[in-house]
This record gives sequence, C-alpha cells and structure tokens, in this order.
Amino acid sequence: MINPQLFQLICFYAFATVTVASALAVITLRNSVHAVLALVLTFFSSACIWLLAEAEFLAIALIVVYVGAVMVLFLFVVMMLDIDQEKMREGFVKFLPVGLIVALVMLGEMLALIGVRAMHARVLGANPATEAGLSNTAWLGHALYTDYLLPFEIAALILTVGVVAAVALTLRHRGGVRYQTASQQVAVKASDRVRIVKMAADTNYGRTPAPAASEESK
Amino acid sequence: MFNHLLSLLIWLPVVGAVPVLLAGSGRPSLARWLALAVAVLTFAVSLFLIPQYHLDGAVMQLGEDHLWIASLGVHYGLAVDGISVALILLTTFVTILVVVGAWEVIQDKPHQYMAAMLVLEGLMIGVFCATDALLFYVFFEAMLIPMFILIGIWGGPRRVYATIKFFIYTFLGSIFMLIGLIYLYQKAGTFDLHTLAALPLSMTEQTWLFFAFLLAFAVKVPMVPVHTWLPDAHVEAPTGGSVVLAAVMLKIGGYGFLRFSLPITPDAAAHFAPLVIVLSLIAVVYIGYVALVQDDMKKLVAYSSVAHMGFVTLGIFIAFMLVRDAGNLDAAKLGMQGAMVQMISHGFVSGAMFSCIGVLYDRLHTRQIKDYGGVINVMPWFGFFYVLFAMANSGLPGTSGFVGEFMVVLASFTANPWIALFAAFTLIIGAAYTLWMVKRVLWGDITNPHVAEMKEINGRETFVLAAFAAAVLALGIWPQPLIHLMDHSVAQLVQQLAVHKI
Amino acid sequence: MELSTAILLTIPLAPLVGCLLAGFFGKFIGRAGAHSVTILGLLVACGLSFYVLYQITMGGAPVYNHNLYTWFEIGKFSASVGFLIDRLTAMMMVVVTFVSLLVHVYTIGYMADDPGYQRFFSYISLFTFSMLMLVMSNNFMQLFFGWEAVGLVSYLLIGFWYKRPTAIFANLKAFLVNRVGDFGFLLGISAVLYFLGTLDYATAFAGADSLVGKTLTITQGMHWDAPTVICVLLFIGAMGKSAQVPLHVWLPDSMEGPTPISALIHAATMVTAGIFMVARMSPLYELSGSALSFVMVIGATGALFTGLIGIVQNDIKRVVAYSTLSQLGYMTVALGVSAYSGAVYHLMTHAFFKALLFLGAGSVIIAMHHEQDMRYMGGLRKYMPITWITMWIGSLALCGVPFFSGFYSKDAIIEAVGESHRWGAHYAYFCVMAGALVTALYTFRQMYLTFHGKERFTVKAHHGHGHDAHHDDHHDDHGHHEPGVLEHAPTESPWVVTLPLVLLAIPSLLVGIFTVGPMLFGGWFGQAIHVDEANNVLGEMAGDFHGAMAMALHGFTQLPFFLVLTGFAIQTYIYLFNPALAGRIKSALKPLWTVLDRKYWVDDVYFAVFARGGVKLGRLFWKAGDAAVIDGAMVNGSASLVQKIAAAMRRLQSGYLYHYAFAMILGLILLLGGFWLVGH
Amino acid sequence: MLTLSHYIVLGAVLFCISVAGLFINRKNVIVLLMAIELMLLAVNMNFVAFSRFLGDVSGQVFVFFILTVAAAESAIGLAILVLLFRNRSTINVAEIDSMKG
Repeated sequence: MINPQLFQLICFYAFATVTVASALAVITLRNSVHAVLALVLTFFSSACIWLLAEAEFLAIALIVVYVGAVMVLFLFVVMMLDIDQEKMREGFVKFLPVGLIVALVMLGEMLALIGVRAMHARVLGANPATEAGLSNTAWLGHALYTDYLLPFEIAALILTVGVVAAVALTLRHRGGVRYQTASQQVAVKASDRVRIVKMAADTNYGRTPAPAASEESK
Repeated sequence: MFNHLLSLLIWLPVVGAVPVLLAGSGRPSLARWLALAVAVLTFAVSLFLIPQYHLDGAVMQLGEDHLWIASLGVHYGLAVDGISVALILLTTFVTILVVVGAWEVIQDKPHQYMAAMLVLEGLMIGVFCATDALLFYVFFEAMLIPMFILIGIWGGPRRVYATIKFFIYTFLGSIFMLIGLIYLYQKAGTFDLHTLAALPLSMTEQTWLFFAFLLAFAVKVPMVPVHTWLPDAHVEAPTGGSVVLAAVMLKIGGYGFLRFSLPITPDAAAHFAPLVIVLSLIAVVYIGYVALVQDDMKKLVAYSSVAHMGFVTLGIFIAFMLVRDAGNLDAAKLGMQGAMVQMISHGFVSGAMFSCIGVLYDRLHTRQIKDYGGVINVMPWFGFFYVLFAMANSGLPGTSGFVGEFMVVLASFTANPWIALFAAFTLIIGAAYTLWMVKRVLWGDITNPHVAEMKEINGRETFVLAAFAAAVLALGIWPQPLIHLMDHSVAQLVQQLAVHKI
Repeated sequence: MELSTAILLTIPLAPLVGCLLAGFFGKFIGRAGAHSVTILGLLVACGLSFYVLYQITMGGAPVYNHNLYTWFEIGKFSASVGFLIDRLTAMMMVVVTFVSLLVHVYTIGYMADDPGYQRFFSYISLFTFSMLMLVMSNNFMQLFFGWEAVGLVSYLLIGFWYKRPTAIFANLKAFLVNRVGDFGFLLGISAVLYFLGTLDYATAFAGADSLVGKTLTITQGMHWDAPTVICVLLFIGAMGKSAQVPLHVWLPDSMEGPTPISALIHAATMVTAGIFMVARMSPLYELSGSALSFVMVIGATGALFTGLIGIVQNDIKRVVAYSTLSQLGYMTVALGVSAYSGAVYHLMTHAFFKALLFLGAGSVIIAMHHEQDMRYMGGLRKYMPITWITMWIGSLALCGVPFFSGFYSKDAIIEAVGESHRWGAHYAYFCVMAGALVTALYTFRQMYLTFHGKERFTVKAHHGHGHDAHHDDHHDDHGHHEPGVLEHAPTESPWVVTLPLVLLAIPSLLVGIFTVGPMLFGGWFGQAIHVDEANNVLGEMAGDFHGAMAMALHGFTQLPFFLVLTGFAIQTYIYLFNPALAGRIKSALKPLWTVLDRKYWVDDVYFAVFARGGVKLGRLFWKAGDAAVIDGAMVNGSASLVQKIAAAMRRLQSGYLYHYAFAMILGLILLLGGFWLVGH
Repeated sequence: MLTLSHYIVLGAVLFCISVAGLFINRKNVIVLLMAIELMLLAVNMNFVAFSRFLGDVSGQVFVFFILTVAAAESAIGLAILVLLFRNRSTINVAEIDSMKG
C-alpha cells in the first residue's frame, strides 16, 4: 500500500510536469489552434492539482467554465480569423533570449523570495471544509452567499456587461438592407399618403392654359 | 425668514438662475427681466441685513449651522460680521447694475449670461458668509466656474488664453490653501473657523500655513508678482464680467486674509508682515508706472486695480506692525478700517470705470486709447461721469477713492514714515495714469471720424453710471456709517492680532 | 452773539446749489438762468460773509468752532466736517466771495458767446464752494478736501476749452504738479496725526508745544525734529498750490484757461491757499526755525527769479501770471520771517489788485478779439479808457507805490525781512529788494506795450459778415487768423466787464490806507495767528508805525520806492521814447534773454525727466518686469516647461502593446528585487 | 508531504512561462491573450494554495471572482480582436500604434 502522502506527491509532480510542459507548448507552438489546445491541457492538469488541494468546486468550475466555454471561444476566434501564422512568428527567435533571461531572472527572484529551502516547513493542514463538516462546495457557497453576496452580484453584473459589450462591439450594421418597421406602418395616416388639392373648374377651356396645371403636376 | 436670511441670500440667486436659464434663448427679454427681478429681489433681501445685524451684538451674527459631511465633520456654517455685511451689500448692489448694464449689450445667449451672473452672485455671497473653512473653499472654487464661463463665452478674441491663465493662476493658489486646510483638519479635527482660530500652532506650522494662504489670496487680490492674470482676464472679459471681477471677486482675496491668515496664523503673519507690506508698496509704485504706459483702457484700469488693492493688503498688514511693534491698537484699527473702506470703495470705483469703458466699447468696439479723443464733444454727460470716476480713481477727497487711501496712509505713517511715503506716491502716479487716459480719451478735438458718430449715453447706461456715482459720492462725503458698521468686527480682528498663539 | 450754524452752512452751500442747478439743468434754465442762479448764490454767500466779518470784528461774536458731522471715528482717531470761524477765516471768506462775485458778473460779458456758458458758471460756483470749505475748515481732513477740490476745479477750468491741445496739456500738468505738492501735504497731515494724535486744529494747536524735542526716526541714528518735519511737509503742499519754486511750473501754463478764472483761481484765491494754510498753522511753524528758513528761501527765490521771466514775456496774461508767481514769493517770504499777518495782508491786497489786473487784461483781450500777444497791441488807452485807468491803478498797487494798497503790504514785508535775523534773511532781503525793481520793469513794460505807444495792429475794412463770423470762432481757433489784424476797431468792454474793474480798483486804491493799522500792526487777527515773541518782527515794526499817512510819506524816502522809480524811468524811456532800444538790449543780452525765455529750462527738464522719464520707466517695468519676467519666464515659462517635459514624455508612449507590457514586467522585476533586498 | 511551497513554486513557474510568452510572441494578440490566461492561472494557483494552507475561504472566493472576471475579459478581448481584424485585416500588434504619443 502506497503511503497516501507519497501518492499525493507523485500525483502532484506528474500533473505539475504536464502543466509546465503544456504551458511551454502554449507559448512556443507555431499553430495557434495547437496553442489553444495546449492551453486546454494546462487547465486540465491545473484542475487536477487543485483537486489535490481539495478545492473540488473550483477545479470543476475551471474545467466547465474555462475549458468548456472560454477556450472554445478562443478556438472559434482562432479558426474564424485568417491569420498569417508566419508573420506572427517574426521575431520569435530574436526575442527568445530576452524572454528567457527575463523569465529566469523573475523566477530566480520569486524562488528566492518564496524560500525553497524552507519548503518542508509549511505543510498543508487539515481541510477546513471537512473540519466544518461541509463539502468544499457547501463551504464555498456559504461564504459566497453571505459575506460576499454583494461582490457576487457585482460579478454577475460584470459578466452581463461583458456579454453586452462583446455583442455591441462585434455587431455590424450593414447598409442597403431592406426591412420593415412595423410601428411606422401601423402609425401611418391617410394624409401622409394622399394629398387632395382643391382647384377651380376650368371654365374657359381651350383659350388660356389653366393656371392650376402646374400645381396639379406636383 | 430671518433665521435663514443668509441661506436665502446665497441660494435665491442660484435658484433664481434656473428659470432665467429655462426662459431660453428664444425669449431673451423674458430672461433679462427675470434676471433683473432676481437681482433686485436679492438686493432687497440683503437690505434686511442692515436692521438684522446688531452693531452692538456679538461679532458673528445670523448664524446657521448644519452638519454637511458627517464623516469629515464639515458643517454648512454661515454667519456674518460687519465686514461681511458690507461686502454682501456691495455684491448685491453691483449685480443689479451688471444685469442692467448687460441688457442689450449681450445679444448672444443672454439667458445663459444672466444665469451665470446670478449663480456667481450667490457663490460670492456664500464666500462672505461661510464660517466653515471647507465650505468657504467650496464657494471659493465654485465661483471660478461661472467666471470661467463668462470670460470664455462672451470674452474677446484672446479669451481662451485669458480664461486658462485666470483659472490656473487662481487654482494654483487655492490648492495650497486646501493643503493648509487639510493639515489644520488633521490637527483640529474640524474645519470650523472659530475653532481653528483658537488652535495653538508652532511657528513652523504657522509659517507654512501662512504661505499657503498667502499664495491663495495673493493671487486673488492680486498682489505683485502674481497679478498678471488680471490684466488679461479684464481685457478679454465682457464688461459685466470685468465689473464683477474687479468690484467683488478681488475683494475675496482681502477678505480671505482677514478670515484665514490673520486669526489662524497671527504670529507668522506678524513675522512676514514686512514682506507683504513691501509687496504692497511695489504694487502701488511699480504697477502705477506700468499702468501709465498701457494702450488699452481696460488694461490700464486693471493695473490700477492692482495698485489700489495694494492699499488693502498694506492696510491689513500694517496693522500687524502697529499692534506688535508699537502696541498702537487705534492706529491698527485705522489701517484695517482703511483697508476695508478701500475694498468697498474700489468695488464702486473700478466697477464704474469698467462700466464706462464698456459704454465706450459698445459704441466704437475698441479699447485702444489712441482710437478715441474728444469724446466729450459728443457725449458730455458721459464725460461728466467719466471724469468723476477718474477723479475717484485718483483718490480725490469727496469721493470714496480717497477715504481708504487716506486712512491707510495715516496709519502707515504711524508705523513707519517711509511706508507712508511710498504709499502716498499713489497721489501722483494714480492721478498721472488716470488723468492722462482721460486727457487722451475725453478731451481734445475729434480726430477719429467714428468718434463723431458716437451717441450720448441712453437712460439705461445713465442709470448704471448714476448709481455708481451716487455710491462713490455718498461714501466719499460721509464714510462714517460704513465705518461704524464694520467697527466692531475690525476691533475684534485687531484684538486677535495681539494674541500670540505659540 | 454766537454765529449761527445755519448761516455758516448757507455760505458754502449757496454757491454749491448754484453750481448744481447751472450744471445739471443748464440746458433747461438757459444762459440767463444759469448766470442768475449762480450769481444769486454768490450774492447770498458774499452778503453773509460780510455779515460774519462784521459779527466777528464789530459784533463781538466769539470764535466759532463746531463740528457738523463726524466723517470717521476709529478709536481715538476721528475726523469731522466742521467750521472754524475766526478773523482770519472771516477775512478770507470776504475776499473769496467778493472776488468771486465780481468774476461771476464779469464772466457774463467775457463768456457771452461761449457755448459752454452754463458749464463755466457751474464750475466757478463749484470753485467758490470748494474754496470756502478750505478756508472755513476746522480740521486737516476738510482742509485737504478743499485743497484737492479747488485743484479739481482748477483742472476743469484750465481745460475748459477742451479742444485746444495746449489747454488739455496745461490742465493735466497743473493737476499733476499740484499732486506732487499734495503728496507732501498728505504726509504732513499724517505726521500731525502721528505726533499730535488729532486732525482738529484747535486740539492740535493746543498740544503743539508737546512737539518740542520730539523726533522722527528716519533711519537708524538719523532723527529729524518733529515740528520741522511737519512744517516742511505741509509747506510742500503749499508749494504746489501756491506755485512756489520749484513747483511753480504749472501756473504760467494755467493761463490757457479763460481769463476770469485766471483772475479768480490763479491769482486771487486758490493760489493763495498755501499762504493761508501756513498762516493758519502758525502755531506749528513757530516751533521750527529751520522750517521757516526753508519757507523764506523758497519764497525769496520765487519772488525774484520768476519776476525776471515776466520781463521777457509777450503774452499779456503770462506777464500777469509771472507777476503772480513773484507776488506769491513775497507772501511766502513774509511767512518765513514770521510776519504771517503781513503775508495774509498782502494776500488780501494782492487779491484785489491782481484780480483787477487779470480782469483788465481780459478786457483788453476781449477788445483785441482774443489776441493776447502784446506785440500786436499798443495805444489802446484811447479806445478803452476805463480799462486803462483801472489797470494803471492795479499796476501802481502792484509796484507798491505809496498810498496804494500794495504799498502797505509789500513795504511791510520788505521791511520785516530786513528786520529778521533768521538764517537766510540776508539772501531773502536782497531778493525782495531786487524784486521791487523787477516788478516795476515788467509792470510798466506791460502797461506801455498795451496802452501806450503806436498801434501795432491794423483794422480790416469792415465787411457785412464780419461781426457774426468772428463771434462764432472767436476762441476755438483764434490762433488761426492773422496776428495783428482785427476785424473791427477795439472798443471799451460792456458794463458787466467794466463794473467789476471799477469795483476792484476801489479796494486796490484804498483798502490799504484804512486797514493797514489794525490788520498789520494792531493785532487784528488775534488768536488766529500765533507768533512767538522772539520772532515778532511786525511787533517790532509796530513801534515805528504812526498811521497810514505817515507810513506812505515815509515810503517815498525808502529804497524800494527808488527802485520802482528806476524801473519806471527805464521802461518809460525805452517804450515811450526809444522803442528800438528794446530790441537792441534784447540782442545784446541774448544769453540772458534766452535763459529767461526758456524759463531757466525748468519746464524742459521736468518734462524730460518726469514725464518722458516716467513713461520710459513705465514701459521698462511693463516690458521687462511684467511681460518678460513674470509672464514670460514665470507664467508662460512654466507652461512651456510643462509642455517640453510632456513632449519628452510622449516619446515613451510608443503605442506598441509589447512596450507597455515590457515596462510592466520590468517594474515587476524591480519590485521583486526590491522585496528581496529588503528581506535580506 | 505536499507543502505550500509546491504550489507556490508551480505558480511562479507558470507565471514566468507566461512572461516569457509575452516576450517571444510579441506580435500575436491571441497568444498574448492566452499568456494572460496563463498568468491568471498562476495567480489562482497561489490563491487556492493559500486558502487551503490558511484554512480561509476568502482565497477560493477570490479565485471564483477571478474566473468570472477573466471570462468577461476574454470575451471582450476576443470581441475587440474580431473588430480589429475586421477593420484592419490584421492582428499584428506591431502595426497597431494609434496610441502613439
């Protein structure tokens, strides 16, 4: 029987390796579609790591919301747009060293700050949700609908605004499209259509041209 | 009604501006009559201040106090003393004349012009009433907006430059005041001026605060060397804007010194009084010379305003020297009263001068002195008023222009004869620039054929100028009522000068 | 009997009412209405003034000193409007209202055709009001009010013919030069308030003794004697108003105004305000010998050197103007030797005979159709006998010929100067003595050139249109027509002109004989004038005074009379018997003549230094100070600095997304590095 | 033994990868957007770890909000991208510099 803790560790390293590798793939793959797919993989493996941390709700949400909705959106866009892949790759090699140096420097700094050596000092404790006798989802939901109700509502609003904005941005009015406006059709009056012109009867027919003739022709 | 007299005074014109605005551009004459009605009503209400203000009672009267912004402890606190009463009356009086003066002159969007003028009136009255520093600040800043609009829309060709200069100049100064107020709030936990006046402050604190306030009010007065916005603003402003600017807005600088610098930082003010006095004397002499060579009438009068306001700051700060160095309270009161009378008087005289120039401008559409000459030949009645106001501007006894200068010179001689010497120089230089202008504009034979076609002033213009003339003469012949009105307040201010706060 | 306030109030207000009616309703009441109403006002004022004089001298009325209302009251300082009526005031009131009344009458004739008729009457009534306020004042504030108000009217009247460039130049000049004096005057008043704590005459004079020993610290270690400071400052005011050297330059130019006001303001009354003021302040002046010496030297210089200029003038009014300057010098000298009564007495006699001379000159000018150049006159005596005779009376009075009023005052002054031991008295004595000769020279020259000798003008053949044409343009462009050519022969002026001449000739001739005893030597002024025992030169002279007749007879044996005689002889010879000699003398003494003709270049220097210099200085301040330093460097400079910085900053904004990202990441790295460093 | 540092180091690595991605794919907006998603993931990783470590629910609540906002952000971002492409026929960042000062 494998020690559960060791198993966790093995799982963690495995998923972490996949995550890092797929993340690297995201930024290096030539084809954007492939890059998006790599990102999906990154999210999947991250979700698994979160499961290891017993954040089940978020892990599932990440997959459902992110992978299911957002990444699909990305895929749509990438496939829809006719992108010159080669042109996009310009400067890839040129900036690779810079990018690497910056990334490594930053990583070094971060690791230094985290203090890798003190790694074993901070063990993850017992799951607070379990201690409270709740599932992770209930635990989170409880907080969300009590203390964080207002931010939660605002988040909902932001999403709505996001949807509206996205639609508004991409909506296109085409010229030359014929369509009916029902309200105008209903509101029309007789006087808008027909004009009745009063004119004198032409008594001296044939001698002088009728003065109202020009009026009539209008 | 009398419980909320001050609120009524502030908000009546502001609210009254709404129907004026709604009257719309389509019905300009309705807008004009409405504006006049509001202005006259405000003036009538302000007249109630005279019986309501008890000369022997407490210094600050007719108080109102409501919590405004609870989290900052800001109050909507209003009260007036004798000086405020005088300045409020000046404001309401001048506003009527400005509304009448703009009657047919402003053809472009008259309803907006009148509304801006009324809003400006209310805000200026607010400045004179506020007893809460933040409320004062709000009115002080809000006042800029209608003025900005007045100059920016109805101004002359360089109005954009002038408005921006005017706005940034004033704003720069008042920002420092705001910082000072915030510091005081940190220290005292309130913006109430009465509490701030009693707050003990170290010399270093006082010095910083003093300069913060000095910058704000020196720009407003304006004092040398932060005066250059005034000539530009005046030249570009419409006549009514110039009149209000010179007659009332500049006074807010002097008033600010009394309400802030003097009670809150008395020791620093006393220490730096010589600096302000020197700047005031520079204003009198240097600006006098600058005014002498102006080609533009409005610029000339604007510079003369700077010189005359020098007497206001001189009178206020000479009081420090007299109280602290000589212990001469009566002479200090004389100087301070002189400064106050000079403020009121300058309100009338400069307002009248700008109205006169407006009359000329409406006829010839130029303000260049060289375009005129021999105006008296065609406009004798106008000439009468013009000479009268010019004489008042050069401080002729019997006109209001003399009273303040006389008292300030008397007081400053007591402090130091040299100060009086430079101050009295205004007798010569003031007469030189004013009368030289009169000579070139009014006297002489007509050289410009357009001058020959100028029409004598009509009834409306005569009314405006005659009202100013009556005020100028009344104040010059018998200043005692005004002095009596402010006596109690000035005495109390002078008492405060003597108190050390360190 | 106590004088009633109502009467005293009526005296200045009557002319003021006349002024307002004539000024504001001039069109409505018409010409006749204007002069009627103003003359009526003056009649009331003059009559009441005589009544007041009678009451105060004969009627035993006590000195009136009451305030009417408080002008301001601040702590212990206050200023009021009130009247102080003593003998000095009463005498001045009579002189002012009397001369003013006559000038009003005279004006009816002189200004008959002027379009500004009503305005003119309004102005001179306003002047009378202001002058009365000045002399009746009981405090320094009101004195200053009157002081400046008469200056204002003088300004308006000099520039009465506002189309003339010279007139509007002269009135500005007059006002500004006066303002220089007022500058000192105001400081003097300040000094009074500082040292004595009051602006009220009575209180100030009562406390005057406390001034002794007080000093004013000018700079560290430099202390000036308080009475001297006060007196010199006040006298600077008098120098402006009474046209003393070096502030005399405005008076000759003021002759641009119509002749009646030259007589009233610039000879008889306003210019003597300074003399009156110093006499009024005698309790203060008596405290400072140095100030009196200063007064004396200034006066003496004016008495001689301005008189000299009078000799070379050709304009009839200018001769009289320089004579006025010279006579004002005499009065000032008298003040300087503490002979205040002498000064005021000369003020009075001078008011009569100088007004007479001016009005006479005006009469000549009317006759000559507004030609003022004496070179185009001559032989006028047969055309205008009344003017001629009255002018002679005035001239003899001016020269100080015994029995004429001028003799008593002038001779007393010369003698008083001789008696004085004040510092500079010798110089002053020389000046006034030489001045007597100079007076004779210019006076007789003027008389001969005007009334005697050959006619130097020609009369055009009379055309039908002539009369009306000349009336229309007579003053506006009189310079345009040919000099010395008249439309028709000169005639005597109408009665409104000659009546005042006669009425003035009578006091010029007689006032001295009757009043010299009490006024000069009898202590007539009483408490109004205060003289220290040690300085009382007139008191010393009083011992030798044995009546007016005796004094006049004695005068025939004195040096001044011989000097006048010499002057008379010289001018008679030159202008009656040998007219060509004048030209030869002029060319022989060319440099001297030039000096006098250019008025010692004082005007030119003032104009160059103060007027042009002031404008240059102003332009420098404006361009260099306001425009360049404050606006250019500070205001717009800071704006353009911000603009420059912003222009540099905008280059950072490349617009490329990755540059911004790079900047953010760089910032992040730095931040992390910072944390890391802090952690260690 | 799974420790806090495991997660944090993983977050740091993911973050640095995305930073490198920003650099080397500086022209492709889509990849840039994806790199930003990666960054957010790294941040979320930290939040989850700390929430678990400290036993505080706030961290996970925050992740929830970040997910929400990120979803909205990418929706709008992609909309802009589409618009950009429609108007300019390119998504090359090097050609987009209308914000240049």
